[in-house]
Amino acid sequence: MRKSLLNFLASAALSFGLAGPVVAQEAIKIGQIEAQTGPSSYLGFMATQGAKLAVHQINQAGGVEVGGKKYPIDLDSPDTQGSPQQGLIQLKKMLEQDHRKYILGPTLSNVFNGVREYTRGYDGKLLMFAPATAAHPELGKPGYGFLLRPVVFDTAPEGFGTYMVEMLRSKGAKKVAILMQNDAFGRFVVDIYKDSFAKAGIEIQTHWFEASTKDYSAVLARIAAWKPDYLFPGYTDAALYDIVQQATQLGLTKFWLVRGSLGPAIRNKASIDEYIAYMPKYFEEAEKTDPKVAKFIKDYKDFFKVKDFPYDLAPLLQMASYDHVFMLAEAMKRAGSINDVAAVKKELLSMTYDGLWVQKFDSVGGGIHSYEIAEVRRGGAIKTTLVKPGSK
Amino acid sequence: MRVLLLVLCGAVALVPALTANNVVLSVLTFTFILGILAVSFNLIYGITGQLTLFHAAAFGVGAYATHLSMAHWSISFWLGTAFALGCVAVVSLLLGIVCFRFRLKEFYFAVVTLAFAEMIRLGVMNWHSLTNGSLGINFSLKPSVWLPGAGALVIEGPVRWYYFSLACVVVVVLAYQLVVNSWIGNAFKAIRLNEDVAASLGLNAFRYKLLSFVLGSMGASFAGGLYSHYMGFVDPHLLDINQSLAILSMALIGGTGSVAAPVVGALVVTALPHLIDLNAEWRLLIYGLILIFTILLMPQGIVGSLRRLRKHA
Amino acid sequence: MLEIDHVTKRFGGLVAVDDVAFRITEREIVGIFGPNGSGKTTLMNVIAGVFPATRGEVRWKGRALGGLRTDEVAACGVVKTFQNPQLFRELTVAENVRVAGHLLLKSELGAARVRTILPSAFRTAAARKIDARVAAVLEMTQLEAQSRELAGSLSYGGEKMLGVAMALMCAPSMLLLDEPGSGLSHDELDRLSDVLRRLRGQGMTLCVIDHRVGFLGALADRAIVLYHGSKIAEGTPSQVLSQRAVIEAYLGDAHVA
Amino acid sequence: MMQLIAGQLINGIIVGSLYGIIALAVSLTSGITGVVNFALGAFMLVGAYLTWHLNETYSVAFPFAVILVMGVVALIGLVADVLLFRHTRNNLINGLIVSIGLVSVIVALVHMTWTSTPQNMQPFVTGVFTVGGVVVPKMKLLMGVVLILIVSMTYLGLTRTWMGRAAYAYAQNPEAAALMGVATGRLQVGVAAFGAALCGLAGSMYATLYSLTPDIGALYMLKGVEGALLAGIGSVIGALFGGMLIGVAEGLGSVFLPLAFNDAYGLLMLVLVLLFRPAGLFGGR
Repeated sequence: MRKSLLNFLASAALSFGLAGPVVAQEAIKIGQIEAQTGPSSYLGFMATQGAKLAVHQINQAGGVEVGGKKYPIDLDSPDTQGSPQQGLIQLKKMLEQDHRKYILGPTLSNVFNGVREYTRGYDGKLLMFAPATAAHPELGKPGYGFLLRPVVFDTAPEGFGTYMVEMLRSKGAKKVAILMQNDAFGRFVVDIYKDSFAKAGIEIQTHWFEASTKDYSAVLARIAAWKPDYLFPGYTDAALYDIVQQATQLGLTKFWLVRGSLGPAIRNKASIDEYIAYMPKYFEEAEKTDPKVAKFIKDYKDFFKVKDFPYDLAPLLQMASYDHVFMLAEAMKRAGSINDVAAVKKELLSMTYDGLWVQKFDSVGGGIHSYEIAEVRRGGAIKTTLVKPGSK
Repeated sequence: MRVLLLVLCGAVALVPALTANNVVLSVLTFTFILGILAVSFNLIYGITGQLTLFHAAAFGVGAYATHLSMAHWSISFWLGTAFALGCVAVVSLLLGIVCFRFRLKEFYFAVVTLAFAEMIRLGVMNWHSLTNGSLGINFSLKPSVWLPGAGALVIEGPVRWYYFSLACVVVVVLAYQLVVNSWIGNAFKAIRLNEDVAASLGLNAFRYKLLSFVLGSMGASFAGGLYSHYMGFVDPHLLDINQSLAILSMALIGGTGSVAAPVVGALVVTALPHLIDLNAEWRLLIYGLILIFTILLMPQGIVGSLRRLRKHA
Repeated sequence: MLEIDHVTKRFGGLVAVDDVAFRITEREIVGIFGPNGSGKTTLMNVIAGVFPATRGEVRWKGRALGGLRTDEVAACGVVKTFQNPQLFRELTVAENVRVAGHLLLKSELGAARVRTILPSAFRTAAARKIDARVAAVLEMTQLEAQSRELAGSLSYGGEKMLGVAMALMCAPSMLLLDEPGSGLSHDELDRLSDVLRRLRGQGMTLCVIDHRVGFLGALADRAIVLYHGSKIAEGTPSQVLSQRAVIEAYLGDAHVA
Repeated sequence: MMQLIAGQLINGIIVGSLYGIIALAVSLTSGITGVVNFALGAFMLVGAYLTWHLNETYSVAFPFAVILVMGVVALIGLVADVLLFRHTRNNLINGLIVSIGLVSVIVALVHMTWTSTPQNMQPFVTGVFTVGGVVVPKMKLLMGVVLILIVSMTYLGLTRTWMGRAAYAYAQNPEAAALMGVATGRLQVGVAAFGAALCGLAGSMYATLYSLTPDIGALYMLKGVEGALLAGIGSVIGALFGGMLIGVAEGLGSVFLPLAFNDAYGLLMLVLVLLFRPAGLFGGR
């Protein structure tokens, strides 16, 4: 026992010492803490893919030119498996051992909550692009200067939420039934939206479900009996496929949601009446019209050697981590430094990046970006409305 | 042997001096805290032979009770811990009485404890006003200890946490060791090995199973308090079924034969994900293979097998 | 001292013990005989509280044992061994006996035994007591030689002897032995009867069952014969063996005794 | 309200039959190999993904896909048993851990092959029956019928054929069966494969109703275990019934109580049953 323990300690220390890809001196070190396996890991999974592709492309082009010198990007993206403990240890490794200053993620609120206590110690020495909803309330708070939240679609007042609710009201909705997954994200969404609904004078009824739920017919039957104008289901695609299919069987045919792909609507296009979804980008359409998007899709297929592009999930803004890498590189160019976190942050907050999405940040680091609202009708006809940053 | 032991103690005590690497320190700190969890589980499973899947719940309830009592009544970590121990003791006592009165054994006992654990988890998930549900609670309260000379010392920063958790696991292991070496431990072993004989020798199996279950669960509660304060965060994931399975694999990988062995298992389970630097799927695959081969090739766990080697050598 | 008051035990339709009554007084060795399936073991299990009697009751020093669990009965001082020995096979012989010291410690120290958990003079004293007792029991059962071996590795006879040793460790005032002699070799039998004799010498009350009178004939003060669950004879072994019913019950097997 | 209850009664029974078929697999395998094999859930997962894959990519008609899948999964189950579970016979805990290890291996492979992107199969039969305000999707009804058929066939098989009787006898009382000279070794492997096949079927059925993610296995495994214990290990029809009871408990539970506690309703009933009938509702032993 003793021997093994010693060996283990030794090997552990060793591997921790040498872990991480060995890269040329003076690389731009970016870390990414996302869940790539486990429940609701598909968000983090897409995020890591976006980042990997961006880094690949930049390094292909010889790296980022800052102050006349070209730096390759070194990206480390381990799998938190959605566990705060693992996220915390991985982040410590990134910050203290590999001296990474730029962190993408986490998307999962529980992981963010697990690491926030630790990261606060790194205020000013770190930039963290955390899409986690739990990060939102902290934006601009003292001690959270390191925090940027590139994705704000779920936060009604600042984001487009008000717009969405307003639109719902204009459609004459009086009663909305919320069927939301009982986890951190779901809780935030409901807390945020119930106020906006109240303001808009819309009556709501909320039901929670465990992530593991597959059969919703009981609760859907109860909801149907209440006769709501719209069903507001959330939020993972897995849940949405089941909810939409089972809801339409019970005569609930109008849906309105703030996260989720169009897949469920298309799958059930014969039985839905209306399916309004927030869409960072409707790729199927954009592929035809926007060469940038077409190129992205092609590159994605080539790089990951897949036949078909995940149209369902790509729209979830997670894919924007692709943009964030380029945006970060751009900011470094402007700041003329890869290590001066403060300067880089200043540039980030002042610039507008026109990538797959038009992106910028508000004064406290909350993201502002273009998005589309897609309305799917029975039969599958899709109408999308592009909303540019600031335009309200 | 003695020499090796001393070397080990020295090494463990000196780690912070040898490496300032916070990653190693936090992996070991987690190891010690989870070690307490695994050791306490092993008292119930490995020593007394009752496969409880309630342990994650005890862990989580301990974490919540410690923090909530500290936050609401602004009491010290140690008072909070005492309160949590009380809560978990009561809960596990009731559950134990039900299970053992109705003579639930082996898999049935496992499933019933699992069922109660799941119900408690759902309770925590949905009692928003108290636990803040799935959002969990963030806090920056830290335990503090009184040291002769140094006075009251707040536990913060990698090194202090390292030594603090180390001290805790040592104390817990020693405490359990005392119990296991006493007549009580004999009773536990007797129940595991052959309950009928134990009864025929005038040993009240019900009472001792209950005692073991409560003592073990209290250990889990303590671990929960430590864990949550090290993270500065509690959330319902602590009570997850997978947590119980992780504890079980810690105990088995380390070895269920002795009191302290599960700590080794805790080290393996905690460090492994950070040692194998592979992409997610591969790591999941390898974790599975390791579990399988530990069981098939060394059923007594790492420690047990090494003991064996030494005997035969 | 121990009264079997018209005990009947039914398993569904089968009547295993049928209205059996007798009493055992202090310091005597009673042998209960009967061919296989005559209800001896069942009767013993009823006494030991493994399962309750269907009718009648068992009284120990005037106190009814009905409804008590095995461990409670044992705590009263009535300890039984198993027909085919049940041991802690993974422990050594000595450990087996030490574990059996549980009751002794309880009766000797009561609540104070909690103090033996923490290392202290008190603890060492108590430990010494137990060790002494273990040594004595091993000596008496002639197991000292194997005390360090695993219980699982003992010969059948050795296992049976260990069973007796463990029962003795409980410092019972009455010992119920279930076929201690069956399957033993000749010298093992001698060893056993020697042990039993010494126990009697120490004034222990013994109730021994065996399917034939065998070596007990010389030992027992009184013999009781069961046949198909009911008592067909009682008296000194020699008297009993001469009774016609008994001889028939054994179908001529009796002359073996 | 009456409609709601009636609807959930029916729905619960059908959803429960899905639990029931897994419960049957659990019951048989654990009855005969003495190990509760959590990998059965993973086999179901594989079954579900395979069905979807065959149907979506190679457009294999659903009924054929089901048969194909059952075959493949049975093979997997057989291999797993020969390689792993043969070494953990009648060692509950070791078997449990090995199966948990196997689960993460299989889940990892599923991740590699199909990624974590949620998938949803084109329903085989669409539309619903509406009887007196009670709505039942046709596909669900079909599934219920198929599963009940399979279980009854299993029952007949187990009570009529020689191999079956041996297996049945063994599940009821291993010692006796062993004495009767049942070829234990071959029997155990056979049953392991059969149990896997049942889970493959369950997977196929699941795929037509619900969305696919790599983490469904564990969930349904748990329901299966609940069902099996509720019925009592070794009872065939009982297992189905046990699964249905769980399904109904959940269905009715979330009619009157919050859906958030859905999983608790089945567990609660299981606990109550186990306390007062430790051998389960139909358990002989």
